[in-house]
Amino acid sequence: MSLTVTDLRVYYRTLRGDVKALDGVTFTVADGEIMGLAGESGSGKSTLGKSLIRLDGRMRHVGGTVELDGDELPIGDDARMDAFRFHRVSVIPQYSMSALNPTRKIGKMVAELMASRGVRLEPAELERRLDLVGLSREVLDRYPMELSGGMKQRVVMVISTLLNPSLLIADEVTSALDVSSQKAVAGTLLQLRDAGLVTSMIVVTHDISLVYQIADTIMVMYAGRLAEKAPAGVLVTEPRHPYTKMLISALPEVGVRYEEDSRLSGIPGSPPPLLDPPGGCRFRDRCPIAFDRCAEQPPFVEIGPGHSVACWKAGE
Amino acid sequence: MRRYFGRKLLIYGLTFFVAVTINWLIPRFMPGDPVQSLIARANIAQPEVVEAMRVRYEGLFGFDMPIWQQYFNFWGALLDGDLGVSIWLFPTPVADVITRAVPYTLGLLIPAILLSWVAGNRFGAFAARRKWLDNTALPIGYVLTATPYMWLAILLAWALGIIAGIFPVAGAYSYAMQPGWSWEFIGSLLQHWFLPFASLFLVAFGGWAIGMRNMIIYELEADYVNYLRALGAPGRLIRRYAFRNAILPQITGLALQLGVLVAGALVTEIVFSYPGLGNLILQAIQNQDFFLLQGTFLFIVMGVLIANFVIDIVYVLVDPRTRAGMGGAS
Amino acid sequence: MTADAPKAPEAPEPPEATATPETTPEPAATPGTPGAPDAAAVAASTPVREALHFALRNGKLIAGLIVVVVLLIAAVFGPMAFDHGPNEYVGPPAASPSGDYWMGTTMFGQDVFAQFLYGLRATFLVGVLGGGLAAIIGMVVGFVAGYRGGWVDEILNMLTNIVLVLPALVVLMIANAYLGVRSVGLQALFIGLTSWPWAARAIRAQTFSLRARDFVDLARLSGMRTPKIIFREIAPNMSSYLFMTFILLFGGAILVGASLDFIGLGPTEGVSLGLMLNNAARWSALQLGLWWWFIPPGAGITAIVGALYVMNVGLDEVFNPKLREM
Amino acid sequence: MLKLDNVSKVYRVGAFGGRTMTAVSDVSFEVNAGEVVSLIGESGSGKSTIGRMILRLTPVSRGAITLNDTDISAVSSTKDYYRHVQGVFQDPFSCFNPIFKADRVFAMIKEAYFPQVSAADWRGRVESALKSVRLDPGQVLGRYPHQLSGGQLQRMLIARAVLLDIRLLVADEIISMLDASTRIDVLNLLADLRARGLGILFVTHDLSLGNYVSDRTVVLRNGKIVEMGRTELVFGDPRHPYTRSLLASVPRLDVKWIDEPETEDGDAAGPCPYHDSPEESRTRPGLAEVEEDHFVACSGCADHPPQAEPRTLAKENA
Repeated sequence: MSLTVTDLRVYYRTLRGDVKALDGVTFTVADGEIMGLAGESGSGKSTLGKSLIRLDGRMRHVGGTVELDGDELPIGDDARMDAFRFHRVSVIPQYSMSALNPTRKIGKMVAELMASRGVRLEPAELERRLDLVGLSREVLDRYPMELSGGMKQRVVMVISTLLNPSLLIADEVTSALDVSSQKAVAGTLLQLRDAGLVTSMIVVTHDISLVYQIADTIMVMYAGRLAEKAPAGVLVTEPRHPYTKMLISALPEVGVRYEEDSRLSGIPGSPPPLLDPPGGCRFRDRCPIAFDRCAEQPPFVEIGPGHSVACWKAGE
Repeated sequence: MRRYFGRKLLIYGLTFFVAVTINWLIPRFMPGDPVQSLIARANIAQPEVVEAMRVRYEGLFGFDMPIWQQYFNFWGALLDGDLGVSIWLFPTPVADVITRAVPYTLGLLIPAILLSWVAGNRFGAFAARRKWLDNTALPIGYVLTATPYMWLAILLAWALGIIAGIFPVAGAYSYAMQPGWSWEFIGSLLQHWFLPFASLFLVAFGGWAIGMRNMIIYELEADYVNYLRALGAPGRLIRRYAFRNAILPQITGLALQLGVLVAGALVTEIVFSYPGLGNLILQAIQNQDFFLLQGTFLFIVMGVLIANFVIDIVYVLVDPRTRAGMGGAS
Repeated sequence: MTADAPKAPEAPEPPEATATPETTPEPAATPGTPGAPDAAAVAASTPVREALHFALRNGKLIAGLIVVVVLLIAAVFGPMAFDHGPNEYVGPPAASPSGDYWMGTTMFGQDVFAQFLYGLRATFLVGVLGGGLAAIIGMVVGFVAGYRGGWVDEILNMLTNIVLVLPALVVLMIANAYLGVRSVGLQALFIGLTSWPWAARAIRAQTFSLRARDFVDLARLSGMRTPKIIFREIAPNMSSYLFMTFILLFGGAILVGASLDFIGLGPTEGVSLGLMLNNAARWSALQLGLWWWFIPPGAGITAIVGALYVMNVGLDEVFNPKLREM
Repeated sequence: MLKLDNVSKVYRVGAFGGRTMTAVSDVSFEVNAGEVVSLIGESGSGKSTIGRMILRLTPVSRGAITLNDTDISAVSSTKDYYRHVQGVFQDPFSCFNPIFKADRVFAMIKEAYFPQVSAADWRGRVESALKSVRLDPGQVLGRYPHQLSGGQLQRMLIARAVLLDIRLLVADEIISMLDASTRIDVLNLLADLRARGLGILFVTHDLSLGNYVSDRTVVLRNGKIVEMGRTELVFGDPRHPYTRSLLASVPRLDVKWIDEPETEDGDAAGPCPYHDSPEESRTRPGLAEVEEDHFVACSGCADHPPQAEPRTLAKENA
C-alpha cells in the first residue's frame, strides 16, 4: 500500500473565512499505480496535489492524515516535511517552463541541488535519464533560456525523479500543450513509471480523455470532495456518479458531430461556493436525479472492485 | 554583442551631444545682450578680466556669424580642449582648475558608491530573511534614503566634528600641512575624508538596502523558488539563487543612480568645504564664473557616461542571459 | 533619491528586448483550464472595497499618511498664525528655543519656526508641481511608447535614455545659475522636465504588458480609438501604479529642490527648507552651535520624503496581493 | 462572404526589423454565410494570426482579405467594419478589464454604435442577447469579472458580438480555457449562430471540437494549409500525414494510444501521390484537389521548415 490518505482537509484562508477547498478525502494509491485525478477548476484537485508535497502560504492543514509507505507525512509541518520531499514525494509542477533558475546552467543547478540534499549524483545515471526522455547531455551546459519549452519540461521531469520517489505528483503538466506534445508528455510519464524511476504517480488534470490514456485508475473530484474513483476503463465506460456521467457525455469525442436534434449538452449550473458550502451532497443542485436523501452527505463507498462512489443512487 | 554596445554608445554619444548643446544654448536664452549682462553680473573690478571675458564670449558666440557657424565654433573650441579661463581664479585655465579638483571628488565617490552598493545589497538581502528584522531595518533604510545628503553631512559634522571633536569638519587636509607623501599627511587626508565619505555612504546604503529587500521578496515568489522548495532544497541554496538573480537589476539600478550619487557628493563637499568639483561649482556660482561652471558640467557628464558604459560591460559579464542572448544562439 | 523606484516588478532591461507586439506572432501555447487556485471560485467583494479593506489595515500606509497629512496641514495653515513674514527680524539674535520662539531664532533674529512653516509650504509646492509635471511627462511618454511600439517607441526610448543618463541636478545647476531671478514655480518646472525618465520607463513596461491583454483588443473591436483606449482601459488598470510613481516623483522632486536651494540656486524670494539649510551653513550655525537652525529644516524634509516612501511600500502591499500579510 | 486570397503575414524581428519571420504564407480559403469553418493548427501554425488579420488587429503583409468582394483594408473606418465582423478570444478573463463591471463590454458597444438608443430599450436588447446565449441576465449583470465563471464570461462576449449586426464571427480558441462541463454549451452556441445565418471562423487546436461543429475544415501547419475541405472528408479520410498524426494524437475514450499501432510521422516525406515526380512537385507546388471539396498539400513538396518542439519530442521518444 503506497499512499493512504484519510479524511484529509485543507482549507484556504481568506479575508471572509476559510475556503473548504479539500473537505475530507480518503483514498489509496497502490504501488506502481498511476492515478488520474480529474476535476474542474475549483474541484480541489490542485489543492490535493499540492497538499501532498507543499502547502502554499495560504493553505492550512485542518485535519486528516497522509501515509506514504507506512510513514505519516507531516504535511502541515513545512520544516519536517523537507525530509520527505524529493526523496519520497516529488512533483512536476504546472509551471515547468519557469521552474529552473534562469541564471544557472542546468548541470550546475542540478549538482547544487543534489549537494544541498546530501546526495551524491553519478553523472552516468543523470545522462542515462536524460537519454530516457530524449534529451542530449548538452542541455546540462545550457541556461534555461537556451532551451525550448518542451525541453525545459523534460529537464524538470528528470530532475524531479532523480531520487526515485515513491510518489510523483504531475500537476496539469499537459494543459498548456498542443495535442502532439500532450501525447509525447503523457508517454514520458508512462516511461518514468515503467522504468521504475517512480513507484506510483498522481496525474492531476482537467482532461479525462487524456488521463484515461495513461492512468490505471481515475478519481473524479467535485467541489472539494471525491465523487468517484474506479479503474480507468470502468470509470469511462460505466460511470456511476451522475456528475461523472454528465461530464463524460459532455465530451465531444472524435467523430461526434453536432446535430440539431441530438446535440451534446454540458452540465447546467455551477459548483457551490466553498466558502460556506451547503450541507449534504454538493452536486445536489445540478443533479438530475437528486432526491430528499441528498440533503445528507452520501458516503464514499465501494460498490465494485476498486470502484467507489459518493452517491445515494449509485447502487441502483 | 556588438549591436548591444553599438546601441549604448549611440545613446551616450547623443547624450554628450545634448549636454554640449545645452551648454551652448542656455546663455543665448538670456534676455538682452548676454555678453553684457554676464559681464555685468560677474561684477569684476579688474579691467583685464573683463576684457578677457568679452573676447572669449564674443569669440564663442560670434553674434555676427550665422547661427550654425556659432555652434560649430563652440564645438571646435571644445574639441581643442579649450574650456576657457576661469574668472574666479583668473587667469588659470578652466581645465587646470578642474584637474586639480577631480581626485578629491573621485576619492570620495568611488569608495562611497562601491562600498554602499555592496554593503547595502548584503544588508537588504539579510533583512528580507526575517520578519522582525525586516520591520526594524526597513524604516531605518527609508529614513536614510529620504535624508537629504547635505543634512546628514551637517548632522555628522556637528555631532562628530564640533561636539565630539573627533573629526575635522573642513577641507581635505590640515591647513598647517604641505601636501606630500608623508604618513602624517596621508593620515590627515583620511581624517578629513572620513565624514564626507560616511554621509555619502549612509544615504546611499539605505537606498540599496531597500531596493535589494524589495527585489529579494519578489524573487522569493518566483516559480524556480517554489520548485526548489517543493524539492525540499534548504533555505541557504534558495537564498543564494534569489540573491544572485536580484543583484542583476541592482546593477542596472546603479547606473540609474549615478547622477543622484554625483549630485549627493557635490552638496556633501560643499558642507565640508572639501576641495572637489562640488566646491568648484559653488565658487563658480558665487563668482558668476560661467566658464568654470560649464567646464565642470561637461566634465561631470563625461564621467557619468563613462561610468555608465563600465556598468554596461559589467552587466554583460555578470548576466549569463545577455551573453547567451547575444551570442546568436537563438 | 529614487533608489526605491518601483523597479522591482520590472525586469532588468534586457539588451535585445525591443520586440514589439508585432513580433510575437501567436501565444506560445494554448493553455487549457487554468490552474487558478481553487479558492478563486469564491466570489469576492469589489476590487475597490477590497483595496480599502487592506489599506485601512496597513500600518505603513497609515503611518506614512499621518505624517504627510500633519505636515501638510502645518504647511497650509501654520503660516497664518504669524503676523510677521518668515524673513523678518523679530527677535533677539541666535536665541535658543523658548516659549516665544519654539524653534529659536537665527543669527539675525528671524523666527526659525515661522521659517520652518513657510519653508514646508515651498517644499510641498516644489514636490507637487515638480513631481506632478514629471508624472505627466512620464505618463505621456510611457503610454505612447508602450502602446504604439515600433519606431515611435524606439525614438521615445532613445529620448528617455538620454535624459536618464544626464545627471539631472547638474543640468539644473547650469540652468538655474544663468537665471537672474528664480521662483518656486520655475524651479519646479525645471525639476519636472528632468526627473521623468525612470517613470516613463516603468510606465512603458507596464503599458506594454497590459497592451497584450485581450481587453485592449476588445476595446478596439468596440470602435474605440487609441487615446481613448489608453485613458479608459489601460490607465485605470494601473492607477495604483501611477499613484505610486507620482509619490516617488514627489519625494524625489523635494530632495532635488532642497539640494538646489542648498547650493544657493533656490528661489530668490521667500524661504524654503533647503534655503534655511543654506543660510545655516553659510552663517556658520554649525560652528556657533545653533543646532535649532539646521536640525528642523532637514528633519522636515526627511520626514516628508521618508513618510512618502513608507506610504509607497504600504500601497504596494495593498495593491499587490502577493505581498499582503494574512 | 469572407475570402482570403493568398494571404501572408511577415513579421519583422529584432531591434530595427533586421530579420523577418513568416507566420502565414499564401493562405486562401473562404467562409460563407451560415457556415462554420474550423481553422485547425498547433501553436505557431499561424492560426491566431489569421484571425487577427481578419479582425484587422494586425495588417496583412501580402494578399487580400475581402468581405463581400470589398477589400477589408479599404474600409476606411474600422468602426464600420466591426459593425459586421466581431471576435471572441481564448481567455475570457483577459477580455474583461478586471477593474470594471463585466457589463461594461455592452456599454462600450452602446456608446460607440447605438448612442441614440434609450437606456431602457438598450437594457431590453442586452437582456434578450444574454438570453439568446442561455444566460440569466440577473445573474451576470452588475457583477465583476472575477465573480463570474469562464463559461459565463465567454457567453457574455458572444452576446456582446450579436448585439451588433454581425455577419462574421471569429472565434479564436474560445473554449480551450473553459471547464469540460460548460465547453460543449458554448460550442453549441456557435451552431445556433450559424443557424441565424452567420459565418463563423472557429480557430482551434482541438480536432474533436472542430469536427463537432464545423462544416468545413482548414488544417494549418507552419503558416501553410496542409489540408482542407468538407469536414467529413478531412476527418473521415485524412490524406496528409500531418493531419493523420494530429488525429492520432487526440486522446479518446474509446481507444488507448498503447493499443494502437504507432502512426506514421507527420514529417514523412514519402513519394508524392499527387505529383508525378519530385521535379514536378517543385515546379507545381500547392494544394491538389483529391476529391470534390477536399484539398491536400502533397507531403513530398510542402517544404517543411525545421519544426520546433512537438515534432522532435515525438521522434525522440519513438
